[in-house]
Amino acid sequence: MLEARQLETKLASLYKAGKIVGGVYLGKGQEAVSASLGGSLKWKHDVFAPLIRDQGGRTAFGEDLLDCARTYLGSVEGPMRGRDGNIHRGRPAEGLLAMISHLGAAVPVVTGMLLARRLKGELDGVVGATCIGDGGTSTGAFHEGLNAAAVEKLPLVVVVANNQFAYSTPNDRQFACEDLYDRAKGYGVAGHRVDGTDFLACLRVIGGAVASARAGGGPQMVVANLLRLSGHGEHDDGSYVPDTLRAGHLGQDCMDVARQQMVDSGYATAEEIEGWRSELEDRVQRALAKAQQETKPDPWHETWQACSQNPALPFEA
Amino acid sequence: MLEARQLETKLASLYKAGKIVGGVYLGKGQEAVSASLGGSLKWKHDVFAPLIRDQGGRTAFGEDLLDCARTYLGSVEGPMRGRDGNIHRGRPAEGLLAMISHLGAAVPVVTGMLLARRLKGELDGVVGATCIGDGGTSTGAFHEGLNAAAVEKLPLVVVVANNQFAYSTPNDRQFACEDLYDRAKGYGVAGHRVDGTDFLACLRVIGGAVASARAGGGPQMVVANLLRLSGHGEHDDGSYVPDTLRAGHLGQDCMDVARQQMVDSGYATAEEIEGWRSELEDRVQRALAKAQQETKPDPWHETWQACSQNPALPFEA
Amino acid sequence: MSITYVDAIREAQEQLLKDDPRVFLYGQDISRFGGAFKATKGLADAYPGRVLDSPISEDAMVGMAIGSAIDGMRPILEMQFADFSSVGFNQIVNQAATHFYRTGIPVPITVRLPSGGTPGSGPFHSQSMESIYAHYPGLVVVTPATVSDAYQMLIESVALDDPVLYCEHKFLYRWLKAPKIDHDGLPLGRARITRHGRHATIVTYSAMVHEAVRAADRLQQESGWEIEVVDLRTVKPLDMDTVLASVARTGRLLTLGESFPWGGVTAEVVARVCSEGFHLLDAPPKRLNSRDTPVPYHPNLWAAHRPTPESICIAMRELLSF
Amino acid sequence: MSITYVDAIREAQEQLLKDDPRVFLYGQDISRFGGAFKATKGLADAYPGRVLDSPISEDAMVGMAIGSAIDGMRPILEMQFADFSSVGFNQIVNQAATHFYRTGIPVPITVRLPSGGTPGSGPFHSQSMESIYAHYPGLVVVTPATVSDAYQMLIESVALDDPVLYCEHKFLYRWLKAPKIDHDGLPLGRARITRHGRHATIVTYSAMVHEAVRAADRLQQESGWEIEVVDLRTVKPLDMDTVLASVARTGRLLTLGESFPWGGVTAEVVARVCSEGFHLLDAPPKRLNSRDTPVPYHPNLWAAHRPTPESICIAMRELLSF
Ligand SMILES: Cc1ncc(C[n+]2csc(CCOP(=O)(O)OP(=O)(O)O)c2C)c(N)n1
Ligand SMILES: Cc1ncc(C[n+]2csc(CCOP(=O)(O)OP(=O)(O)O)c2C)c(N)n1
Ligand SMILES: [Mg+2]
Ligand SMILES: [Mg+2]
Repeated sequence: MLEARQLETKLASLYKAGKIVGGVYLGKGQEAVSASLGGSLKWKHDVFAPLIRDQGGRTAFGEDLLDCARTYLGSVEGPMRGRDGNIHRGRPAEGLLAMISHLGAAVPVVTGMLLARRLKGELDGVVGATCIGDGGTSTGAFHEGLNAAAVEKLPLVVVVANNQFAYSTPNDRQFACEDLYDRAKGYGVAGHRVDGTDFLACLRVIGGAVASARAGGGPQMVVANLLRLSGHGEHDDGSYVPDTLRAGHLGQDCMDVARQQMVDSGYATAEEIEGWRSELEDRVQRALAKAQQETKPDPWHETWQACSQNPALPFEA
Repeated sequence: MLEARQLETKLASLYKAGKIVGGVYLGKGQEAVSASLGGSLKWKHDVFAPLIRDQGGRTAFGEDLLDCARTYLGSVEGPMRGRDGNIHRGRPAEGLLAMISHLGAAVPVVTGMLLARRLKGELDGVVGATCIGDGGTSTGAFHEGLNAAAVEKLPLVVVVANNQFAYSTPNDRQFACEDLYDRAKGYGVAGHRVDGTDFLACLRVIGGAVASARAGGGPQMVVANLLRLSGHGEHDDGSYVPDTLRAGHLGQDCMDVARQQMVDSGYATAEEIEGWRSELEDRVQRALAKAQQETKPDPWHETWQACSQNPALPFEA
Repeated sequence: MSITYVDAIREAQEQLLKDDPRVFLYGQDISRFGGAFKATKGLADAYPGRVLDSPISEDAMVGMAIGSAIDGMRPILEMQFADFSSVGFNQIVNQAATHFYRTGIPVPITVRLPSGGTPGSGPFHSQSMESIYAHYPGLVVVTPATVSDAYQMLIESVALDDPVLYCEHKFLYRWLKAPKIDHDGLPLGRARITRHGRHATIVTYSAMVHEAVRAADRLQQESGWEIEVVDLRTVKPLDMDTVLASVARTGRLLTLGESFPWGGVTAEVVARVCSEGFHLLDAPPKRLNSRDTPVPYHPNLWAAHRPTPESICIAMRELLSF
Repeated sequence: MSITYVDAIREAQEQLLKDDPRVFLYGQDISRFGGAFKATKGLADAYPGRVLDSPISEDAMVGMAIGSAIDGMRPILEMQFADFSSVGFNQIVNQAATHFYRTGIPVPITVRLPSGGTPGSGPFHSQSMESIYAHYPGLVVVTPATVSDAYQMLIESVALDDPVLYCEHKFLYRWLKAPKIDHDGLPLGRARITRHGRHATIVTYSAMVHEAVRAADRLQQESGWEIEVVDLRTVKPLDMDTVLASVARTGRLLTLGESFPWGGVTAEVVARVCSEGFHLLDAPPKRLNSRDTPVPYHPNLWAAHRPTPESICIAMRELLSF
């Protein structure tokens, strides 16, 4: 989560310097939620479908820093080889899905992967998780996917990061219920609520939801309340977020809260944390430097094939 | 409702005799629910989007018997002129929508009509209503539509006729919540529950929901529990419905209940009701006889134009 | 003993379930009920746990099939009607079609689309969507016209690593019968010369193959014309070798399809023949599609909406008189 | 003073709101925020209550627009990107497109689709969907290529009783400027000869009009070829009169588009020219589309995925050398 913040801070300045290929969407302020989820999942064992604000979860799940650096900097060595970018990167064979842009679309895909595990007899102790925003809950895909997971009683964990806005659209133009948490019962899934700025609470509630799913408790929905501490993307100043909201409880930075909580609990001293920070800054720097030097995609070396090789088919060139 | 039953009984036998163009889907057993809704709405004032089992509601709303007879018997005089059929008929200009087959799709359309009324300043005292099945609640269209209506606080009434099956699929393969009623809260809409076999209860609860919406109470969702007393369509024997269910409370015929309730309450005597029945049978018979004699659609007189006339456009012939 | 087109689809699924533990079926009412068209009858009992009823959620159905395929399964998804795949459109064209290109991980799903018109089915139970899906890179679109192809191409679709839209024609379900499954060994992606001729070529697919053959027989009887009928079998990829070779022999081309007239298979075939084999043509190519309206409900209108042996004969006589 | 393509779209909406009380705007982030591309900037303040933010529910958004249109309004729906209209596909092709035919009641909705590729946008923010929607009877699909057309065609789209897919090209948004809105009076449904020539015709639309003109200029400079460029303006209906007249003058045809290569506008135009004007062609017609993969993300790949002046020149030289 610290690594994610370091990385994203760096990405933001690279974006401002015009060094990034495409857009930059940050998870600033959402690291506690995202990392609590990613950190509860096991690489190559569980399934994780991150969304646009899940650098924290990616890192905690076990994604290589280089995958990120390479995608943002347009290296052909990245997992998407220049064909898709940035937040869309993934390693589906390792359980890290590569999102499409259409919100909600990952919910049934994770569900389907879990169904596959069940059919193969490999579901035991496995969890599939995905994040979605407050805005994403309005999609039919979210509804159909969560409902189908509930019918199949699969160990799906959906974390709704309610950052009060979908791009510029506030909650009151997005839904009319008092709390998105109220939806859980209507799907017959276990519901949880958490203060997304409180790191320890996130660890407990989100970690708990993952543990429940893993133990056979069926689908789980966690609603985390928080604010994003950046614009929608780095092109956006987020000026539609009222100052009062920023100044209030939800506006506190989960990183500060986490640091304090670690120190208070004696888990680490302020110096130790500062040490991690500079070590991570170094690693981030190295990964970015390496990626920056790598070859860019070249149309002459691109196969331009949308279908997998199949010699039996007389595909058009 | 009595008229609807008469009509549909007749349609079923015409279907068996091979006289009907296309399929026949009946609302047998669902008349109390449907008619309670249709009867609470005002023709040319409110909006009603019936689904496949809403003959009861159509009749109560004010649809002409002939519209029905003509569509089933393939008369070109029907409202759809042979271009679409049977349950898909409607008179949108009078507030009776013409359904497409895709389940859930009517929910946002009714919502949009109500939005139009608001924008025109004509919303006062208006209600828009639609029915949907237990199966239809699994569609993304239902979710997106109901959510949008809730955000706009429009006077939409959605009646979920939970007849325990979607075609052959039982509730437990359709959703995992204990009661679909639990969904209302998650949308921030008023929720209601009713025994769909109990005519007086339907009148009260569904009529009440319509009245609430009309009075400015915002969107309403009513879940009615019942069974359909026919197959999915007349081609289907419904043998997947367990006998125990048929023999139980939900298996009782709402028409019998209604008759008893009318008699008990002194609203009508058994003789009077029998009188209505035979009068209605007559009317149904006449409408069908008239429609049967009318001209059938003729491809040489069909315009074959999917777009409305627009001389400015060089449309392809 | 004979086997119908829909039986062939059922038997192919049975064979697949038997041979390949990765195969499972997902769709509305396909389990104990056996599906709206009985294409999965008995399979739930024979393969418990592998034939699953889905909620009415086409978008999630496709999404789940994709997820399971990413994880190594070979799902066969039944849409109750092709027309309802419009609800799962996003997952088909944006998730399934792009996944291999984006990630290198293929998505071997087969989506069965009960397609095409039958009298009295109306605008929402009659659609032919092959022209829509074929537009998208990354999708394979197959359109079997014979009982044996219905069987064999379903087997091969599931074997393919790429997403396949398997368009099965409802009109053929019970009407088309064969003494037995008897495959000529043509692989997926190859067209077939269904009827040999030398005066003109009709390029078509699915149910229209049979209407084309009827028209060709009539033209032969009435006027001695010998019409070649090419059954594309898969509309994407298109077997242009077979098409061009036929046009080279006959010099005249009609493309025939049941989907809407703007764009689609008939346009693509004409455009490619004209670009790649312009000099082979002795007359302007012709196209025949359904009419440019939704599919009408009443049988009188329906019969005039899609091409018929009569309208094909008229078009062919024009083509031949050129 | 000059006005950009996206400003023209904004001004047209302002004019429409001003002139017609039936008009309202609905879409994600279009109200106070002014839309992802600022195409509705300031309109919410100027027309309170008539510029509404929607939830992220494309299916419901289209459904609601349809309902409001049935009830007499003239909604303009903004999709944040054309690519997301895939989620509203069912309502567009099955509800909006069929309603007039089925009931006789027209559905005057205008759906704005920010279309086409820009570097770094990737597979889901770059799509051109005109070829998909044009397939469906009952839909009108317009593709403005100039600032004045962007304005004028939006005004006319809203005036039309039928559902219109208004495909606005994101690449043109800020790059394309004009001194002022200055319309030549061509109605919706008529193509324009953007550049006159006599050796060959390029039929195209939207952003590709500009690439075609660039290629034509280059061919003229380098080799003296005079290339005619036809801007279709609306891809459905297609103005075949103008296209055929041009081909009659030049004898050579290239069709050019940015959507995927299978089917679509380029196929439809070639197929119709060949069927209706075969004798006008002195050489086999050619087509140029994007490549048959999803739109790639990296600018290096993106630039080679869509047609460019270079690839157009290569195709044209082949065509001219025939
Ligand atoms: C189906 C769909 N429609 C529209 C968009 C465009 N879009 C991208 S992000 C976004 C806002 C998302 O808001 P939310 O779900 O709350 O997530 P947040 O950005 O707040 O984390 C929108 C509208 C999209 N990606 N998918
Ligand atoms: C989107 C969509 N998918 C599939 C169908 C096919 N279909 C028609 S009716 C039906 C069952 C509907 O069940 P339910 O909603 O419970 O209504 P009921 O028939 O029980 O009244 C199905 C699956 C459809 N009409 N629309
Ligand atoms: Mg949000
Ligand atoms: Mg039901």
